[in-house]
Amino acid sequence: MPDDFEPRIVAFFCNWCTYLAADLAGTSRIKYLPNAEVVRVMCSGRVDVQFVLKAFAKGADGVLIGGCHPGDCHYQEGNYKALRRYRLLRRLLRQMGIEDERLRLEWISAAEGDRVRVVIDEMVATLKRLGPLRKAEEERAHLTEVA
Amino acid sequence: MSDRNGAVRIGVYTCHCGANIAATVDVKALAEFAALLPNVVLSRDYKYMCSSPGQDLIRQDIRDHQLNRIVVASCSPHLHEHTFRTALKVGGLNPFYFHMVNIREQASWVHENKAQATRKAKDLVCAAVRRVAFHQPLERGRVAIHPDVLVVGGGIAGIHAALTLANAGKHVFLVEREATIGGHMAKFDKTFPTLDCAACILTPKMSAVRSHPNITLWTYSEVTKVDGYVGNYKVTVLRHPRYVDEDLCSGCLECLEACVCKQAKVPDDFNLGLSKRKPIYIPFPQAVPQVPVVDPETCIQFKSGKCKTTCIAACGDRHAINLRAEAKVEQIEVGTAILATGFQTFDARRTPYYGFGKYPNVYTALEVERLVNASGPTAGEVVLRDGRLPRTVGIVHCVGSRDENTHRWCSRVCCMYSLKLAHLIKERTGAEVFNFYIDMRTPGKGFEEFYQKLLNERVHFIRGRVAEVTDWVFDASEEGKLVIRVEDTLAGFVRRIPVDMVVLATGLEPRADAPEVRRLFNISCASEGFFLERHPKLAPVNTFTDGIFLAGCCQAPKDIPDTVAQAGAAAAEALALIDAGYVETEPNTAHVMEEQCCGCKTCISMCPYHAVSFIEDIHKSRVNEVLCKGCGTCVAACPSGAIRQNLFEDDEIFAEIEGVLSNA
Amino acid sequence: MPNPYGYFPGCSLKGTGVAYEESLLALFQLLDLPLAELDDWNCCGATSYMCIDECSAFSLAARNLALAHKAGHRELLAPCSACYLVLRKTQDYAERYPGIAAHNGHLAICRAIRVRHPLEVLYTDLGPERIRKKLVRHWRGGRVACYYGCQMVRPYAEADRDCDPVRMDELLGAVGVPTVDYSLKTKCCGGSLTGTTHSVGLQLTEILLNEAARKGAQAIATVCPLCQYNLDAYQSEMRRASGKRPDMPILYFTQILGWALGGDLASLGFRRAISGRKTIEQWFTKDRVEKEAYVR
Amino acid sequence: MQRELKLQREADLEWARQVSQRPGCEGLFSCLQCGACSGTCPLSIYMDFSPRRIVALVREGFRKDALSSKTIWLCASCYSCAVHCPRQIHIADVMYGLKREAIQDRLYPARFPIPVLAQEFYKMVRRRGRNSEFWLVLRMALRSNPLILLGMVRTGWNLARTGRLSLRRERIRDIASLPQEIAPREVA
Repeated sequence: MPDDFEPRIVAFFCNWCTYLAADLAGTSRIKYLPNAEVVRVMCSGRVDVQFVLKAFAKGADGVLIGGCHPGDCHYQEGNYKALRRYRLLRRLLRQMGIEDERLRLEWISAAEGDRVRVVIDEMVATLKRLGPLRKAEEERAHLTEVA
Repeated sequence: MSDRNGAVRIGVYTCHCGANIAATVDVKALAEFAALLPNVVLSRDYKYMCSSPGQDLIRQDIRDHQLNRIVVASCSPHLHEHTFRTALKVGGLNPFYFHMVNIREQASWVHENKAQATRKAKDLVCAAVRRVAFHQPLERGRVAIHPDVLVVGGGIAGIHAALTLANAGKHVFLVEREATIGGHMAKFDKTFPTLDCAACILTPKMSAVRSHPNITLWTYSEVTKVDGYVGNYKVTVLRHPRYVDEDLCSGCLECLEACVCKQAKVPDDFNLGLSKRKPIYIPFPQAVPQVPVVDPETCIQFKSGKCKTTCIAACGDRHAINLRAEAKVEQIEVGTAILATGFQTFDARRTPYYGFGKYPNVYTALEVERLVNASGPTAGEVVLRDGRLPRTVGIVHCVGSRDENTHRWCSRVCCMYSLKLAHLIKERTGAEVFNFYIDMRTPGKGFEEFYQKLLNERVHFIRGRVAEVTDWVFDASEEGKLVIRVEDTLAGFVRRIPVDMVVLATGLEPRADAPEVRRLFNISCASEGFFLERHPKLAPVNTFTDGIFLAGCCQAPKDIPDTVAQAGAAAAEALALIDAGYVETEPNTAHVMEEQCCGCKTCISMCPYHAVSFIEDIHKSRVNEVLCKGCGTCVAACPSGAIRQNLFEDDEIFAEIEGVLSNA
Repeated sequence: MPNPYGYFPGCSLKGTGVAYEESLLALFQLLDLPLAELDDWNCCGATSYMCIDECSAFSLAARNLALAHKAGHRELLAPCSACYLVLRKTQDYAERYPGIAAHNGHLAICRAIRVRHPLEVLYTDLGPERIRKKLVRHWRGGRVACYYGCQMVRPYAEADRDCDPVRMDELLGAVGVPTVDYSLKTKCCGGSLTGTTHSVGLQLTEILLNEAARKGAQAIATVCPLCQYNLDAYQSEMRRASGKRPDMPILYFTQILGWALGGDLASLGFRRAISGRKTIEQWFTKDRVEKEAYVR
Repeated sequence: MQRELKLQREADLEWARQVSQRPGCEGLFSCLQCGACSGTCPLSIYMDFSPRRIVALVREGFRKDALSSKTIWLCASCYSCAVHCPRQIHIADVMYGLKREAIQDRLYPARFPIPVLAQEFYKMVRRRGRNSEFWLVLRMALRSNPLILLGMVRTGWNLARTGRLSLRRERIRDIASLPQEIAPREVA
């Protein structure tokens, strides 16, 4: 694949842990790759299956979901719901021929600024290895209608 | 969308944040890019959007250009979303016609390549512009604030916060885990730098707590459950039995005399095991409440059931002692809570090369605080465990501080308390005292002067991190001593200094139970484990959970003056909420589109707050928006897409996704 | 028969440290822990090599690990503390600095091998209790100071706690050997300095000997050929320098254990000692086997 | 009177940066100058610069002073410093790096046996795959200061009579598989 391939990642970060971790990364001036762009949701439990499919349909090479650590959810158990949904999603995506690594769920607490760097940089590396989600148009179209 | 609320006219504002953003993101290019996006009628860049001129700009443009949507690309919404929403409101626009783009924490500060950072910023702005077009006008709800306050922790922080609130006429529940309030400060003899007696300034406050009509004091108790939300917390407190009734006991302490155990045999926790107590005891003479505790672990009656229970006899017709007492569970309702759960000191066993636990004459600073304390195990005499008077003493700074192998942070108080102990030890024993420090840190009113005072008292200050404390001798001059090996980094050679007593200035660390407390109150911890404040500078006593405030060392190590100041601040924050009478809630709640609801009940199980209920007669779900906290889990779960969440509508988020992928 | 540990003697155990090899082999035989010496092993790369060319020092170590891998060993025994450290450091660096691994094919595979020190093997794979059960000879000697030296317990090691190791004390304790509390147990013996800057090396070892004696030890037990050599070889010289100095046997912990478990005296290399030969005579050569000893 | 005055032009900050990139030396610039390394080092008391001062010299870029010091050669790499350093700097590795450079630039003290030993050891192991203690010491002595042999006679005899002095010149079979001679260099 071309070396200049820059993966695009849509990151759904929960407002209370992972989004704050990203803020902390900022205030600590931690440098990471610019390939991930954050959509803020109140809780990882809000991340709808459609959001993920939409992201892939619209050209994302990877989707990252960030929530609070198990037991730490600001809404008690939203992150568990997210986990359940994530497992189901993976199976679904596999059937669509989308590799597991393209969807990632991470628990990142408000204190773990550097974890944001690690996760995003890792994911970019993985996606560079996998290459662009070069789904034929009809595949994307298929995704779109599912979404 | 436009048919719903007139033509969409968006104003986009790009903030330079001085150089914070402008240095890494090409703000001009960004503003020009934004100007060309659909529905954008105006795009500006400005040095400081959060400044009042910046906010005026928005208000003015709303009027001049009939803007009905605002996007500000600046810092994190956690910092200024509220600021800008207010600006919209003042400008006559519904505050929720607003979206904020975080191009500082998520672009300029975390990327180095200007082109890439700018590209990313463009995507984010594009996303916001698409999103904001779908925004609906929303109204904030209001919830009343219950005027009572919960204060957790009865150290100086909790005590001060409780008294401040109580004096302001609010009712306070003060919950303390130990049998007495007072916390660590009660263990100290003198306080730096003024050397005024800790007891003299603390004990009056302690008894004031006890006698204050507005304070319910529950010692030997812990919070086990917290439900509800700001203004309306339901708290469960477990009160362990102390086997002596606080209301009936007069504090005569005759039961202690009467106890069949004539000798005190149990290591006394309050004195860190430096003295012994009986199975029935009072932590220390000035304890509040002045009520003994029975320790079931060591009380004969509990172990064998065959005790003469002379204590009960001694108590006579007061009948205060009840060895069959059981734990009580209290349910209270409060509007706000202040966490003042404090700290614990570093366990010196984790630095074995200093010999704590191996050599009896190696002490922790807290142990020495008890030794120098007039009401301590030695009545203020600084003597070694074998009764000898130390002739040379070495104080080792930074034990468990500033060390990647233990704790990275500076514990802030060790330098000063080491100076204090050095002074007191020299005063009491006339010993030669050596301080071994990496850097002397004396920032505080009168601190530096105190340091000077000690220099003039000819206390030794040796700059170097002690490598080891051992008992091996180099020659006869070191026989029977502990030897401190250190590089005197200023004199420039390695020294061996034989001493009789080693004092380890152990640092402050988060309490072992901090994680449980954190979960209980639904707040976060910073990386080192202390409770996380909402903002290090602008909201140092607030947490990310409304109505929960922090005071004292549970937030970070600090000395007594700072702790008291912070406790006052926390009390003031609580008062502000209480006196406002209500708090405005975010309108990001969920609601069911009844016509689309198929009544599958999926959502019911999703909600941890039982906010979603099933209306049998219409066979549809309904969300109680007062109970709903707005996580959106039910929305994501609804198979028929019948539930929607304000501010996080599907179409809003879809638009945002398309935006970030628009490949600007 | 359990499958054998790979055995990497290192240069010293073939020379000045031969008693270590003898006693180690004897001891492991007594415990039915088979050892298989690596075929055509090479120098571990040790300290001195590291000074010239770090990269090929790592390659040297890696070659040995590769040999062990080829021979099908999962674990490699390195009795010499220096070898033990270098082998483990090599693995550690290969892990943390891909740059290093990139320079050398061996390094990629060598992480699979677990490099172990005999002390740690005896302590974790058998443990004091099981060794106590195999006890044959009652200890009739004096008190012993356990000297761990530096490199066995330092950053890359898993052999014991880095500041206050205890495993040798516990193993010797298990066979009834009284040990003394020895604060210098991990102070460096000076390594090769006795050969290069002699006076410095001598002073270091002298301190170690004096403190052991002051704590009432009549012998020192070691885990490393270089430590043993430094402490053993120069006592007479020290005696000459400053009249009085203990003539103290410096033993390998494997010799003591081997003796206690009934090993054949000739096979334990006692005659290789330079200092304290009289004491060794008294302690070890009287061969009164007491089978019933301690067996419970 | 010797003037002691350091001019900033003598400082090679780029070199300091390079050193801090070597494996184990990452923390170099985070050093607190607390002296834990020197305090715990059994040899610091013989060194011309304590390990702490070596770190100070390195990060301020005083290359020549650091490389020509006796300190780096006295380091017996016991790693006590690495264990005690509150910044987890592997000072022993810093020393190794400096030793290598000192040898490249011939900057070590003349006829100082330790670097000589290192070089002889290196040669021997490269050629034969193993080191033979007797021959190593012999070569080291001849190349640095033959007189020290006299002091060793007695020890030698002691070793010989206890069968611990082998005159065999060890050699492995598969010499080819050894790392070939490489110009001393770092691994980035």
